[in-house]
Amino acid sequence: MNTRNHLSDINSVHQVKLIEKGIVDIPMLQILQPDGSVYKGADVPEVSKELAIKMYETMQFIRILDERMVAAQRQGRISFYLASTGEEAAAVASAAALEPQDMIMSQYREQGALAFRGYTTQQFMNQMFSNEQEPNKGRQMPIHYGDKALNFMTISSPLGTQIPQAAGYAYGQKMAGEPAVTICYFGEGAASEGDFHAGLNMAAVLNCPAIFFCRNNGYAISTPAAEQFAGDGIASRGLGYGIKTIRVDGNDALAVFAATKRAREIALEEQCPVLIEAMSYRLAAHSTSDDPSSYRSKEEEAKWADKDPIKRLAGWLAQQGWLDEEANKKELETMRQEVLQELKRVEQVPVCVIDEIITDVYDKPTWNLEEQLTELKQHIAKYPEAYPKTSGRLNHG
Amino acid sequence: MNTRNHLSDINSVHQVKLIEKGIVDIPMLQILQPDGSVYKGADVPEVSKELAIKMYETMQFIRILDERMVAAQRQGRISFYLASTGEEAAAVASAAALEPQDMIMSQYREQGALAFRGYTTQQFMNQMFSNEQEPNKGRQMPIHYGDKALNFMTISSPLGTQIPQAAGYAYGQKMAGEPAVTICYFGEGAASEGDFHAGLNMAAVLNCPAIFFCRNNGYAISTPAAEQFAGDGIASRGLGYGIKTIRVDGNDALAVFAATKRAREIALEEQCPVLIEAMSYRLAAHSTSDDPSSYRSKEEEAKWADKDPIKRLAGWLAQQGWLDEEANKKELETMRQEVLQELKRVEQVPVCVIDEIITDVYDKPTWNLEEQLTELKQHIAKYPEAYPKTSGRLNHG
Amino acid sequence: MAKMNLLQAINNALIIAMEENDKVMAFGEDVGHFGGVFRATSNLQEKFGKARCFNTPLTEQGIIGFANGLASQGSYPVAEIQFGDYIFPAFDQIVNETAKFRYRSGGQFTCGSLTIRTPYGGGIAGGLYHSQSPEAFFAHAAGIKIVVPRNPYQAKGLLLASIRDDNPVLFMEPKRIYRASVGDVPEDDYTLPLGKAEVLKEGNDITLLAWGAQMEIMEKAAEMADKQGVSSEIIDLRTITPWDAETVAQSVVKTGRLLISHEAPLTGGFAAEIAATIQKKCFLHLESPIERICGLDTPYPLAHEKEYMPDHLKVFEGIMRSVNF
Amino acid sequence: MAKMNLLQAINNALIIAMEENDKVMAFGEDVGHFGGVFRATSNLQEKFGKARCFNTPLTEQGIIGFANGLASQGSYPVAEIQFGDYIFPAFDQIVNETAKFRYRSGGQFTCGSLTIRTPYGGGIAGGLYHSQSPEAFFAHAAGIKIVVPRNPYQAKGLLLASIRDDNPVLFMEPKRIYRASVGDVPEDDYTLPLGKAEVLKEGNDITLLAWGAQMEIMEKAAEMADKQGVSSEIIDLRTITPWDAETVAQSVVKTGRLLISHEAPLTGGFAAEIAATIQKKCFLHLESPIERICGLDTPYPLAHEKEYMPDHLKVFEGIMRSVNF
Ligand SMILES: Cc1ncc(C[n+]2csc(CCOP(=O)(O)OP(=O)(O)O)c2C)c(N)n1
Ligand SMILES: Cc1ncc(C[n+]2csc(CCOP(=O)(O)OP(=O)(O)O)c2C)c(N)n1
Ligand SMILES: [Mg+2]
Ligand SMILES: [Mg+2]
Repeated sequence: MNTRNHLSDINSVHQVKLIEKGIVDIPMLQILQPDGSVYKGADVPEVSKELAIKMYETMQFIRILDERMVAAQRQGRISFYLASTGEEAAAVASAAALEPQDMIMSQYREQGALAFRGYTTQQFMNQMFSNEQEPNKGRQMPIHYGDKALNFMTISSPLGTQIPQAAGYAYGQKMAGEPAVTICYFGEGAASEGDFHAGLNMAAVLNCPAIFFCRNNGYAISTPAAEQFAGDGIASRGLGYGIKTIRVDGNDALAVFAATKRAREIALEEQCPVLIEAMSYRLAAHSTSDDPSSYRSKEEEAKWADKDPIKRLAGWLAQQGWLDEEANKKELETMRQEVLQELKRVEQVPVCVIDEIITDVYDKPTWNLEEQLTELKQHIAKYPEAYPKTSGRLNHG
Repeated sequence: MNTRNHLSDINSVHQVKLIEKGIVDIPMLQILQPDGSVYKGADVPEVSKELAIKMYETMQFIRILDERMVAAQRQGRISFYLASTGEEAAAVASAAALEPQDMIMSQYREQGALAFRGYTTQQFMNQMFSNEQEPNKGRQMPIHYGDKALNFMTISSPLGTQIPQAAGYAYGQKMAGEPAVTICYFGEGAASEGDFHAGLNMAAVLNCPAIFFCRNNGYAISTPAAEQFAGDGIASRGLGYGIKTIRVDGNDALAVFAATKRAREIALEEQCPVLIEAMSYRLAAHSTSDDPSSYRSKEEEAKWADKDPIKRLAGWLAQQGWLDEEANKKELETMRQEVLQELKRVEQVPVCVIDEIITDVYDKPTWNLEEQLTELKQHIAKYPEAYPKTSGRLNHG
Repeated sequence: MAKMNLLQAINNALIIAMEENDKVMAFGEDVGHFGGVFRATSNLQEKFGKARCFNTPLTEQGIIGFANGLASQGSYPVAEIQFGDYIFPAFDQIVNETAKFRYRSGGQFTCGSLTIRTPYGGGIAGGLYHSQSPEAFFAHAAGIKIVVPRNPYQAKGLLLASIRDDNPVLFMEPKRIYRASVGDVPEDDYTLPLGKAEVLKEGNDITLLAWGAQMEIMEKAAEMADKQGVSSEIIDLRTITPWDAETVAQSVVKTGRLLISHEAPLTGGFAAEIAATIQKKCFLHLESPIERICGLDTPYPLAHEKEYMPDHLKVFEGIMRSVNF
Repeated sequence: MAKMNLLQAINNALIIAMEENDKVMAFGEDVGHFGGVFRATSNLQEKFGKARCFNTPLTEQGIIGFANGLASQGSYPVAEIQFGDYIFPAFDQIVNETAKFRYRSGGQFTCGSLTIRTPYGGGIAGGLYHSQSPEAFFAHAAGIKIVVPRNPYQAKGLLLASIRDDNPVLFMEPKRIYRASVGDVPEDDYTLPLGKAEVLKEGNDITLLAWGAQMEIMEKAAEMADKQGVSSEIIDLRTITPWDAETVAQSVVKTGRLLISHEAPLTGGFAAEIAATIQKKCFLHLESPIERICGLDTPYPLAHEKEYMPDHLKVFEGIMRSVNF
């Protein structure tokens, strides 16, 4: 037996000693102050102007997209949306610290990471309108993005399932000798799932180069963090798994960038997982199905609105002399126009032909699926008005 | 939002700081030295002579029972057995620190706790022979004890399932205003299950008066602890849940007693869970289906045989002047005789009548079960030799 | 009598149960202060306190594990799983624990007082993970009952019966009609029997069997068939296990034909069990093969939801196929 | 050719798969150095190193979650669940993830390279939790294949096919005959087709359908029936989903009778699906109701195991009931 985990190195004590909360201090990495100036003595990560602007504009783009799509949902143009307002830095700056070959497994509020990878407005729209141009073929609800070309795993609604999967994916990357890691995003709520425990423990034992990135935004729908766990956040669990852990201010893009960069180095060099807890706040409603006013105060929201990560980064950019207000304004206008145009365009794109209802269940449709499709097509042909989305292209080929 | 778990009380730091293993020292409570003498400065718990002897003799009884039943399994008299050799102190001394109204939810290697509660040799045998005198009606494999009168929940084979159940049971006790706690035993292997995470987290958040007692005996069947987790044992997880935690030498009956006593006080007074990690070693094979020689060394086993918890307690009893060697010898002989006699008796006791095959699925058998029983009885009546255990009493009433 | 929608009827049943017995506790994700994402537990925390109606951490296996322990202790947990699609992390706790608790202990310990509530079903643009009808996964696990109401009146009476029944009940709520289904509901306490199907409409030519939200689709299809001169007998199964084979068999002996419909995929769905049993019990009376009008053997798709659904047109076609066999 | 028992055949198949493709990895509880509690993975760690054959922590949901991720990355995980009874903590990962991975991503990502191995079935004095036959729980989840071999030759050929098949496969091993079933097995590489049933014995009066360890019981019962002048056609289904309805239907058209047997409880078992489908496909050919000889609708009992089992006597009685209908 490897005694590492058993009796060696354990000190003896002769009075009952309680190990209690508070005996470890898990501080939070902050580099930027609310106004964007750098904390005294802070290690500012190396970030080129180009990268800094890209982060900034991606965050702005996501804010615009979120606002517009929430409105589109209200207008009944899409069935569902989920905004990341206030948390843009966590997703964008962490993605910025990765390499393109790193796999991203996200929860659902990390559209910023996807946008940073290069997902276009057009691609976002295709997904949200479940159309035939969407690589996932419109089978899932809006915001369940996935793009193989960008190494962004298709999102799955059941919470926490991607956590052990990320361990396995990272193990595969290691076995393949790839200089790549897997980043796995999840909320502090999802961290209560059994899959969280399984995934982190397995990653630690099996030395998987994965970054587990928890967005602790204070809520899981209506459930405040205090009713989710009683320990010191999610970071305090890292210790129990023997996983190196960093807590970071999730609204501080530079801090998130620095933490993730460091985590990636460790994961790759030491071939082990790293846990990051990014402290933030879900300024948005949970989703368009939610109304937070019944479970939290306007004051609380306002307090956090003041910590806006976009403003904070803008402050820093300005202090660096990198912020061209004029150019940025134009850029924002372009983004807005693009979103509006794409919204219009996408409403014209049809959903997949009905034949796709049975593909991808298996590699090839099985006999029962073939039978069911044949019957279904006959049925649609008989009642074309009842199935307007597909009856027009029944015999497309 | 209760900020307890979110941002308040978190210090800021401006360089990436890794929280790593080793920053917390989780020492192990030891009161008795290997020879049974008390460590200098140790807080010896209050234990009456009577209680001390009861613990000691229960441990001895279990050792005898284990040895005899392993042999009985080899002789083909029972199908399966699972010994707790080397770990008797963990189960017995923890049970000794409880009150009869406390619910015990065990994994399967805690026969010592059950014996301490008063389970008789006869009762043990009835269960292992799956006979009609067994309150669980012989439906589960040997060693899956359960006795409502003794507040000992019937054991279930799927690992870890009892952990969230213990949280719920304890919550119920609290709601009922009972001065009682629930103790939940499990192995360090079972602590990898998702149910462990769910159970401990819920117990912490919902303030359940439960004691989670982990027997860390170094192995889960063939899997050493080092391939089970990478953290500092199971105790280090307590911190992550915000659960007060005690690590104890599981082979030191007095230390286990003291730790559990204290845990019970805290659980009851503060209405909260407590985690205990008892460090021990599974001297026995995992079960009669296992042969450990292929995965661990004789030396390792010998090293641990030297830490025999029974000898250690004997040493202390002797030093207290409480050990009457003569009387103890007689007592052991009585136990041995009783085990042998009961083994003989029990082989004559029939299994339940066939009617019991459908009871207890629901409160009352449903129509399909009634139908199935009727058919089955007709079938058995037609082929009585094929079903010798039940055909003789087909129409008992 | 009051007009209530299905959610209100459930809420009302919970209030009655919690008023009557202070061992009844309601919990689950967002169930506390917020009243659940569908608001089925609205106001319970205000009325009965945080100890009896509360949020849990986000862990379905934990919720049911906790509920099993709480039930075995003697309390009456009413645990909510936010969507039927998210019940699977609790599958082990339900199938290996809840369902076997009593049997394995010879009746010493039970989870009989447990009720698990969960919304199920499609038609709400929910895609793969907000649309599933998982009843058949649980119907193979002896030891639990599965109950599905079709309207507010049924919901209240069946939920109260489920909470009080001395067996664990999986109570599946048709979320598509949570608000759409409105009807008269007595404000007083009442229960409806578990394990009993209900004949909604008598008829002679074919028996239509379904449960939950699918009932209104059966009624619509029956109307269409009626216009073709086909008289349908419509049965709401109400309890999936133990199911009321007798009522169904009696009807089939009369009509000679059976059509079963559910949203869950065809293969391995509960219609298979019913068909297998009825072909045996009514072999000599069947005039055509038993029809199953069900979901496709695929995950539940979003863009093709309408096509996926076993709607009234498909049921109607099935009826005509059966009578024209 | 070599004489192998079923375990050796599985071990042999794993060796061939791992030699051929270094992306094949075998893991699970005690699977590494120890070679698994049944020794199906013996010597793999020695042969292929600790990185490709290893112990996991004790968490079934973790094992399958990990395996799903590993498969989606392009590796070929062969994950062991120590007993079929312990697969339920992984139910969500299998039913909501493995099975839906490809569909939800439009084929961009898949777990097609995943194989899950697990021993199943009773008759070993295992009681509630070492005896279950959980195939039907998974048969309702479109997207996975379920394969059950009946002997060593089948085991090797089907396991190799399962590992190479571009769909996730749940490979269920009949543990009662792990050592008892011995037969000639080619030492070379070969595969047997998935989705194809096999007619083991032709006959005219009744079709007997089963899979796995139940096959030898069918054969024994057929012999008894033979003595009564009843000629049975015996079919091994081999793949539960997608199942070979065509072969079964062809046989039933010929014999006019069908008996299906499995150890899992009757209600909601896979025999229900087969019966429901065949009564439709063969309605005009059936001369008697389809018989299901299955486990009782109870958890699997220890003391009454013999009585619980659908043994050859019960199957024989079912045959006679069917032909004498
Ligand atoms: C297994 C599972 N259970 C429940 C849900 C329903 N649900 C969707 S999001 C959510 C809250 C998640 O909170 P958190 O993980 O903190 O992420 P956040 O929304 O705050 O970003 C819940 C309960 C789900 N999707 N999956
Ligand atoms: C859910 C589940 N998975 C696997 C098993 C098989 N199994 C029985 S005991 C055991 C090892 C348990 O180890 P541990 O928890 O450390 O307890 P110990 O045997 O050391 O006392 C395993 C894997 C099981 N019973 N339940
Ligand atoms: Mg959150
Ligand atoms: Mg152990």
